[in-house]
Amino acid sequence: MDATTSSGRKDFVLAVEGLTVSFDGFKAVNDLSFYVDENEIRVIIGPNGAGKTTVLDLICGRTKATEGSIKFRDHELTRMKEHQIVRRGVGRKFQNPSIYEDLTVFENLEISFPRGRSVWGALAFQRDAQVKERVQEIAEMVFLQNRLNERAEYLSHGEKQWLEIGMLLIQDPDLLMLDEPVAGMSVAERKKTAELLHRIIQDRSVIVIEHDMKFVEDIAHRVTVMHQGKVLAEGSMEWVKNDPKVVEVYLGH
Amino acid sequence: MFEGYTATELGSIFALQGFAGLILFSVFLLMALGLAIIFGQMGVINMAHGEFMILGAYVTYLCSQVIGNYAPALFGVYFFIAMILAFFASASLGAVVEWTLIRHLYKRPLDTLLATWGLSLILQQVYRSVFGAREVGVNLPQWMLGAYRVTDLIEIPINGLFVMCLTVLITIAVGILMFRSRWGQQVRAVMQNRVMAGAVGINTARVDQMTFAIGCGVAGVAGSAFTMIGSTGPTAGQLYIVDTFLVVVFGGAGSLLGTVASAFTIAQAQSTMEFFLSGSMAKVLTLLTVVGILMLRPQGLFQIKVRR
Amino acid sequence: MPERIAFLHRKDVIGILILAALLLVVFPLTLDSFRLNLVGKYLTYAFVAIGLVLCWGKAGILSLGQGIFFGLGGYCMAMFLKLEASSPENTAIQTTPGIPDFMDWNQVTELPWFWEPFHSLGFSLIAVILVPVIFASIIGMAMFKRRVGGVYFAIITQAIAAILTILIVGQQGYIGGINGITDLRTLKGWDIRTDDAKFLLYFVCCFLLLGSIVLSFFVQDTKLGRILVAIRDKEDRVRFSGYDVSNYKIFVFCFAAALAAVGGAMFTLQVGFMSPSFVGIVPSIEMVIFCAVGGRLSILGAVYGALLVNFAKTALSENFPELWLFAMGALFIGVVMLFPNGLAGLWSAYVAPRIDQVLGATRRRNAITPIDPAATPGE
Amino acid sequence: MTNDTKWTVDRRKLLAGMAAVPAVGMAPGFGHAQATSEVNTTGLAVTDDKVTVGILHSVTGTMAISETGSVQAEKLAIDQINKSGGVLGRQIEYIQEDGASDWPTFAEKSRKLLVNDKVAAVFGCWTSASRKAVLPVFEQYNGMLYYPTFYEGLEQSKNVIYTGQEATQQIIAGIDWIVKEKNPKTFYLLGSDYIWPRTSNKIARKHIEKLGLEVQGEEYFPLEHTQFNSVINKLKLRKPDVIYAIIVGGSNVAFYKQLKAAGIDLSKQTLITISVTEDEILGIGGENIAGAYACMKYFQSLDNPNNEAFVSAFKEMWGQDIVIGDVTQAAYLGPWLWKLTVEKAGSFDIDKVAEASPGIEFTEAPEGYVRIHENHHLWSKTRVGKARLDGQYDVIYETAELMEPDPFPEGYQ
Repeated sequence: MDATTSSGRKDFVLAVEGLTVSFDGFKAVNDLSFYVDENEIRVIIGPNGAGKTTVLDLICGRTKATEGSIKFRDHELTRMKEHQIVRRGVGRKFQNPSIYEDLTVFENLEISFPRGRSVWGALAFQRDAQVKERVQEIAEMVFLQNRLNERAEYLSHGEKQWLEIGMLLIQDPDLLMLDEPVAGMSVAERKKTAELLHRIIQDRSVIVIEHDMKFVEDIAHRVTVMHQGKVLAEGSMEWVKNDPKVVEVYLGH
Repeated sequence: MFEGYTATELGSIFALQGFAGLILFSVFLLMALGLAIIFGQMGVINMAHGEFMILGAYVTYLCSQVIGNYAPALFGVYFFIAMILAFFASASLGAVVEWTLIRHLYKRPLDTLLATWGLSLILQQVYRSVFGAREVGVNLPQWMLGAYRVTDLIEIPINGLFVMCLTVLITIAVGILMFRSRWGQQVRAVMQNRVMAGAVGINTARVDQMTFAIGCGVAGVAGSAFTMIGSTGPTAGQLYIVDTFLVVVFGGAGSLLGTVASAFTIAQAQSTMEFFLSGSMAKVLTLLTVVGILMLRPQGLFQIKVRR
Repeated sequence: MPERIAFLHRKDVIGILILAALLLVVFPLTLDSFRLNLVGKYLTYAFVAIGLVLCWGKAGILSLGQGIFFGLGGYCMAMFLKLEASSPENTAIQTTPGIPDFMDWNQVTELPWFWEPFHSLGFSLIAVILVPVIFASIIGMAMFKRRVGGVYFAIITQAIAAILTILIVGQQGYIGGINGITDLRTLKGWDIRTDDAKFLLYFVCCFLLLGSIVLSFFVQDTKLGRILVAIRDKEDRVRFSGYDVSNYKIFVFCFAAALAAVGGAMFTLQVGFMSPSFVGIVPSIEMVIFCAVGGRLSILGAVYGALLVNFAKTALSENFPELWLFAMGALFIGVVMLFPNGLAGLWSAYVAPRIDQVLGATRRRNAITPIDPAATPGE
Repeated sequence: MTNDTKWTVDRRKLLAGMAAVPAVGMAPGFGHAQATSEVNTTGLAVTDDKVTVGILHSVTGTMAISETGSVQAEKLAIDQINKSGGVLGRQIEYIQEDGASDWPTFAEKSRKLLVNDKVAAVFGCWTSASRKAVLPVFEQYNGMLYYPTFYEGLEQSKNVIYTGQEATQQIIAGIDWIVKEKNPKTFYLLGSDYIWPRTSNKIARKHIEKLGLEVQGEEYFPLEHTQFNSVINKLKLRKPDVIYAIIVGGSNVAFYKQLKAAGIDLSKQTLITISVTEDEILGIGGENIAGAYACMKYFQSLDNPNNEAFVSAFKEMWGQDIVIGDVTQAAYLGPWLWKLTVEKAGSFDIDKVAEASPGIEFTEAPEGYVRIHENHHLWSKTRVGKARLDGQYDVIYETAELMEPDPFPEGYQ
């Protein structure tokens, strides 16, 4: 650890500093820094192509950073592999529901249960009472308790989103990252999802990417506005809404 | 191994060896171009690629027979006619195959591998039933035989020159077709986003069919050209399949420039190693190197780094 | 019968019992020793096909190089048998007695070092499994850690098969070259060429196969089996659930390699030789088609696939040699285009519902949820 | 063919019960034939008027190219023998199996022929690998194989008659001739990478070195290799007096085409091969190989009455355009040698045939007189041909004496 990185404050859950990634010269994320506190709900907004999803990709290790550091509870994530990052306590939901369509809802949740993650562990894994209880508990939370034995491909779009959220919850991550969790949902589903999110964002830090401003206003502690790979503004919803730069970016498009 | 030779001799040998590498490069590139279109652009693993080449070779054989017997005056230039016919024969077969098989399998690339392997078996047996199990000899016009004498030592094979020129021409043609023409634009549009391309009014089914057919047609021309340097028999196509796929994959699928670069690298490596080692070991070492590099750099030589 | 016996479902148990009855009772009673030996040979391909079900069907990794492992397993077995057949008494006419004949022809005068351990049967049997598994894990490490997958993996395994063939063919002084290792005679003094021996070896092969099937069912039923399916579905999701995906791929690739190797060793024992023609591209792809015909998702289907394709191959090439390639080609295309789930898919779509209809309503209720582990948690 | 086979099998079963009946009741035409029970004591597929043999070659796969000619020759010989009255008064029926260019298939089919069909002899195999695969089967079930290809030697079996030449017969005479004729100092050896070219080149190298001459290089290429430009450059650099090439299959075509294209003129550069028969020239093209020397025991252009009759019969049966190479002729010898042996032994029994084989002479062989040696190979003459533009060879030399087959040559290993 060199001097510059040790300057990060220890009480942040996540400290992103000087993060840059370039694809063949195009800097999708450019010298980005932000910090997420314990139990904070952070929403990232910004126009299309601002680099929001790329930031999540970088944090969870899906994309490798060209420069900069990402520290999670003082552990450098940029050099870790995806599964190691997950095991540290970072969970990620993708924009499109990413679930195992050929498996049942029960199996989907069971695979996400954080035990027996090594090859031999998976061979020796037993579906014991603890697993079944926990799956049942999570399934109730994501409104799928009656559909445990169905193949996941038969779920509706909204149900798939819930299932994926459930798969994250069963991992009990310290930092939860959600990429547009209510996109493509019906009004009723959206309402239920908002409820669900309110419940699950208790006692953990969350980063959400969302376009639905009403939803954002509803949940955000702080909002980061991104534009062209950089932070444009950061602060409370009220604050950023009145920032002339933000208005310019959103209305100018 | 160079002791006892004069500087001119050595110079000539290096020139010749460089030229041998270039010929091998042309051969590899010509084999791979059709596949670069089909596999690189469409993602179809065409295991029958070699059989499409051999179809071109058989068309050339038929041409040489027919023209040799009925229009001997034209024999000097029959090869050009043959290549054009080979293109259309392979392209038509390609179009039929696309329509009957491939178009149902665009979402299952690994299954195209199995289906086209089946196709290659059927084609082999068709060739065997029609042309016999033996190899056929393709007669070449006199001007294509022999070598062009530069110095006492340096003699450049005319058929090698021919293959090189042909390769350059076809590569440029394919390049223009893919990157400058409206059609190429459509192909790339369809490959990147089929639904969207359809929505903006591109006839995706037709583009697919044309792309596959042209890829096969180029294979046919390659097969026709290879009658000059290789054998023409029912199973000769299988010889090319491993090399061809490695060239395309090594170059980075989807990149025409990559295919060119990879054909060049592999050809030079193989040709140099063949000169210093025995043929078998050179081949093994070349393949091992390519596989080794692919393991380290799975995306191949040229691949645009993209957001996933 | 209870719904589940350990990790096996009732219908799997019935399936295995039917197969066992077919292999252990019906075939030996109805076929002459020549045909039975042929079936034994086909069954060695079934090992490969089962491995491919897990590797390709479940985990989505198509290997076009299973011949490599079949061959390596077979070669390990053949090296032991060859050493036994090359006793100084048997090879007295050679310039150097006591070494395999092909070495003598190639002026090798001393047994190469890597042959020495194959004097021991124990070592050879371990090597049959271990050599291919180590080889597979090296390939797997190199490729899966670098996230080479799908088409690229298929093409690279194919290239490796090609390289290995050229190498074996080129090293005739050490491993017999293109002729392979031939004229294998005895196993610990027991003549494997007699009809009695072949009869016994057939049963050994059957039991090993049935054992492999049960083992594969076990793997399929563990969480590992479900993770493999999950990897095929959404590899990224598995990674973001905290799994090191590459390790799972390496495991299943090695498992398939080990099964293929057992097949290869049994092939050597039953056929009496091993040659590089099993290592190459063509046999490797044929092995994939055995699996595809049976149904790439069905372990039992793969066995029937291997049997059926080979029966057809023998029958057609005996009667209509010219038609054989047409039939084989049509089979490839037909399976892919018309019934991608192979025989097993046809069975569960058409035959099984009929049977249930006949057997009545009670059975039908069970049949609606055929694979449903959560419904019957393993009490 | 299928129907024939089926019919034969059924008929055989039918007749099996009658085998014990003395030959009195037999058709008058076969009255002189010996009783089946006498000529067939081991239960082979021999009836009072039929004897079944097997033909085992690849009709599919890569080797079909080469093996087609052998199948045709064997069928011609069987046809001729049948027309001339058969073997011990019995007509020959054949069961043809496809080895599919796959060695285990060869083993499987040979077992079928011997165990299920109980054939009295098998004519077949082409590559060494296929022969090695079937050899244990023939020894185990005591069958008789007539193997037509020139090959590397190092083998001898009671159950095989090798009708082609083994390596020393082919090589030594050829090198002696070229040394006398062209007085070369240096040789360059090339070959496809497998046992026959390697063993043959080893013998050639030993012989060349024995004569006090130099071998400049020895190189092998994978089977089906198609790119020879680098080695051709090496040849240009080294300028060997003689190129000794044992390249096989499709590689041949590529090699000679590229050699010609590189400006190596075979009318000036001496090249001698033991692997290119008239069959291969069909694919190579006469203009690409004209001037090269080939060293083997038979060429289609051989000028003798036996050969004239053979060539015209062959063409009549299989088409006027067909060419006949060394192996095809050797395959033709198989059924005739077997017939002669059976008639000398007075029995179809394998043991008796094997025992009676040494000394069997076939005077009407297209290649001239041949005789079976103690070691089951043939005494035969070796000839050198010079390739012509039209794809035939001019025979320019033949050994005065028959060459003795020596499958385990002392001092050449």
